[in-house]
Amino acid sequence: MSDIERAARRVIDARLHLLDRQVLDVVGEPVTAIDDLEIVGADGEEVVPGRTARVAAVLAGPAIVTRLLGGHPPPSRWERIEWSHVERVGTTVDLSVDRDALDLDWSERWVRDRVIARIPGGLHDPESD
Amino acid sequence: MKRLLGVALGILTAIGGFVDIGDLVTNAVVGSRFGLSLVWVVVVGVVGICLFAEMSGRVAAVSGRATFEIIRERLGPRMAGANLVASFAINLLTLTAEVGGIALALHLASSVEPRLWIVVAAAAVWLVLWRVKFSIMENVAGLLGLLLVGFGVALFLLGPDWGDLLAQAASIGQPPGGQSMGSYWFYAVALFGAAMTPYEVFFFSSGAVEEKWTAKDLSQNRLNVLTGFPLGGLLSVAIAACAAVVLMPQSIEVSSLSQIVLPVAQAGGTLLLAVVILGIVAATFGAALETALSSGYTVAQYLGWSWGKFRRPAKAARFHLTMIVALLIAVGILMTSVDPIAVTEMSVVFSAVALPLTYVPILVVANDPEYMGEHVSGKVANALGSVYLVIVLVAALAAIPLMIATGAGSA
Amino acid sequence: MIIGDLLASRVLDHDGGGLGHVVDVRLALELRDDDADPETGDDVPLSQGALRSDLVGQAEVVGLLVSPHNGGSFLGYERTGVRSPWMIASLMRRMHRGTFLVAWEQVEQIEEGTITLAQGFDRLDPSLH
Amino acid sequence: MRPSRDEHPVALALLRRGSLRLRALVLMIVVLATASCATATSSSSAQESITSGLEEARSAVATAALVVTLLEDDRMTAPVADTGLLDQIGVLEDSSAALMTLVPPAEMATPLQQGMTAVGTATDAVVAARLWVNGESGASAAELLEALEGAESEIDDVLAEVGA
Repeated sequence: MSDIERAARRVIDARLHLLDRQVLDVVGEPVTAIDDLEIVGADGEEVVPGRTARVAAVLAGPAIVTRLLGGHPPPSRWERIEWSHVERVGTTVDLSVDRDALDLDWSERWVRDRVIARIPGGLHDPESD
Repeated sequence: MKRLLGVALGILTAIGGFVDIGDLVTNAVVGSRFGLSLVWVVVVGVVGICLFAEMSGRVAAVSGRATFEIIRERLGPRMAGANLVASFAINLLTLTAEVGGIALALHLASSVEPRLWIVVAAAAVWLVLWRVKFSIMENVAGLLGLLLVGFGVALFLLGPDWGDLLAQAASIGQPPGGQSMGSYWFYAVALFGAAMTPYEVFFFSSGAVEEKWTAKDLSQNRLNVLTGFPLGGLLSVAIAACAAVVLMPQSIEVSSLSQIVLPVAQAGGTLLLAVVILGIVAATFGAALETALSSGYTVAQYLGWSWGKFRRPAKAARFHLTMIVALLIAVGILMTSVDPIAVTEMSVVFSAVALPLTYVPILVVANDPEYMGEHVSGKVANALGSVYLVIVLVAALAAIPLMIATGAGSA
Repeated sequence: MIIGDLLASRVLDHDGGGLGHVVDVRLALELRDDDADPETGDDVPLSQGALRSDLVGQAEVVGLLVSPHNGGSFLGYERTGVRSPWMIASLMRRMHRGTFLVAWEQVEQIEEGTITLAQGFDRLDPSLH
Repeated sequence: MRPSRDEHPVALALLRRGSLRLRALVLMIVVLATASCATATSSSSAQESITSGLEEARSAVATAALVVTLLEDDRMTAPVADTGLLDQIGVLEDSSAALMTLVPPAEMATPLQQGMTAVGTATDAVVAARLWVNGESGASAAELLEALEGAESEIDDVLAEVGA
């Protein structure tokens, strides 16, 4: 039996409480919505039915295809946030890292660097005046 | 004193922000064809939008989650995705109609080619989105939109037979001679859609997050909604009444913005006309801002991107890019010289069709103590909410069949 | 494996009899000590207030929720005590009557789209409270 | 304008393969499409089309008369009046196009001809009004209003004949 059972724990349902929720980074900036969760066996190997399994990562991006249309994009294309980065679970899921440290935010950075930051005023703080 | 000013400002903004090109056109068309016999729909629509906006504002303020995040959480990615596609398309139609409306109003004031104004209007909208502080944007557009009160003034100056107007308003379900029952109900749905456009809710709830509402704001905004929207509804009725008094007796059917202002000119001359045209420019400009923002809000919230005008554009890059793309598409559509009035009529009908997909999740989450704590909906809100659930569903189901059967109200 | 693979899978008993579909995956969150007090007061944004948000560690799979009817969305009604607005709440309850929880230990086999339970599995109460 | 079953290979293919409900749906769509394409050939719908085209034209003339009156009374500015009349010229174009593309049954041919003439008169009157608004015409407001009124009653006559 697992350690969690003996420690304080909170029971939730994945779809009800995690999937499709907003992920915020350490300073509260939005990162993504949770598209799916990866689960692995006790030592990180493939899940064996009936044996201990745990959530390994929050998935975003192409992994949504499974829930939208069925089918399975190859794991190499999943955009992952390790579960160890997850700090809090509430109506949002809060991370302990900055979003710039995550691989999966590349499209935001790309649009920012290639488009938005190049338009005059793109760095202007609208609340400052 | 400062508090009082804040409340007044909020209410005034809500009045001015309620009327957009959809309300203007639909009310004038309805007034010229059906007199005031559809006023009851405006009443139903205003109560509905009050209820709906109050719920979504409360959910956003208490949970910090804006409407489209909630829609995805509750409906799942598939149904929420379908809602996103529909809402985005309708939003785009409405944005197109609003930008076209600004151009038409400026054309009215200047006779300069509307195509030129389309580009100017879209550029101005973008500049405000890019640069101006949220609260300033909201207040200026709302206050100038208040000039539409000119329609109310015009109605009094026209000195209509009030008894006759009241009798018209009381003839629910009885279109005046020569108008078919099918068209009557088609326009009933259109008016309902114009009052309860989903973008108002996306904008309202996201605005609550943008402005980081506190418990204090919550009660103040309830007050704003509950007084501002009904007063905005009165503006809508005034527009319809002006058309009913001046245009209906001459069997003028409204098909353009220039006809909507004729009663105002007749009643108040060039001065009042100028005031109202300025009001139309402001109201459509404000609504163009709201719809452009809503297109960004919906996509960003569904996908979990960072969004919001309170962030620097570079901190919400994809959100800003979405709005730019939406504006460019709107300009593109208008450049095909499609009639903005026709686009408007389409957008209000489809608003009614898509409404349930946005309404149901909000109704549900407003009752969830995990999100709302002590602020869950009360008994009255739920009873009314359930009544409106039925109305919203009926309107959504009836819209398309009515549109086909009546040739979009032309029969 | 991802949660999306499990959701909507058909569930069979040991002898191949159909039981329904997976509608959710139950997780146990390890709770860590939480010192942070939620901020309260009139001038603090409400969203930073008293909403439940837990400091979490690992998330372990404890079971599957199986509905005899369909794999559709619950709108969050089924496993909580919320009963309003009445119209939607009762509809959702009716749609998912008969839902049960099966412990992860009693899951025998997972194939694409089909999950088989162990002989003599227990139907557990699905509610979260 | 007269789609027949063999002009809808896709629909037919669907009919052969689809479920009962789908078949009913496809059939309904085909029937609706056929019905809407066939409108102009029946007498009552030709009457409807003529009537609605003429009513639009009458609304345009009435609007133009109101615009001229308001401008004459200094209750309106020239740019607003110009835009207003331009919009109505557009309406008249549409209604004339609607009438011109009709294929009426024999007994409707004469009223349709008269209708098109009436819309032509109306267009002339509104165009004249717009010239006046832009200071390009020596006519007086009274003359313009008279012309518009004449156009309106011409339309009314045709409407009466069509039996609206």
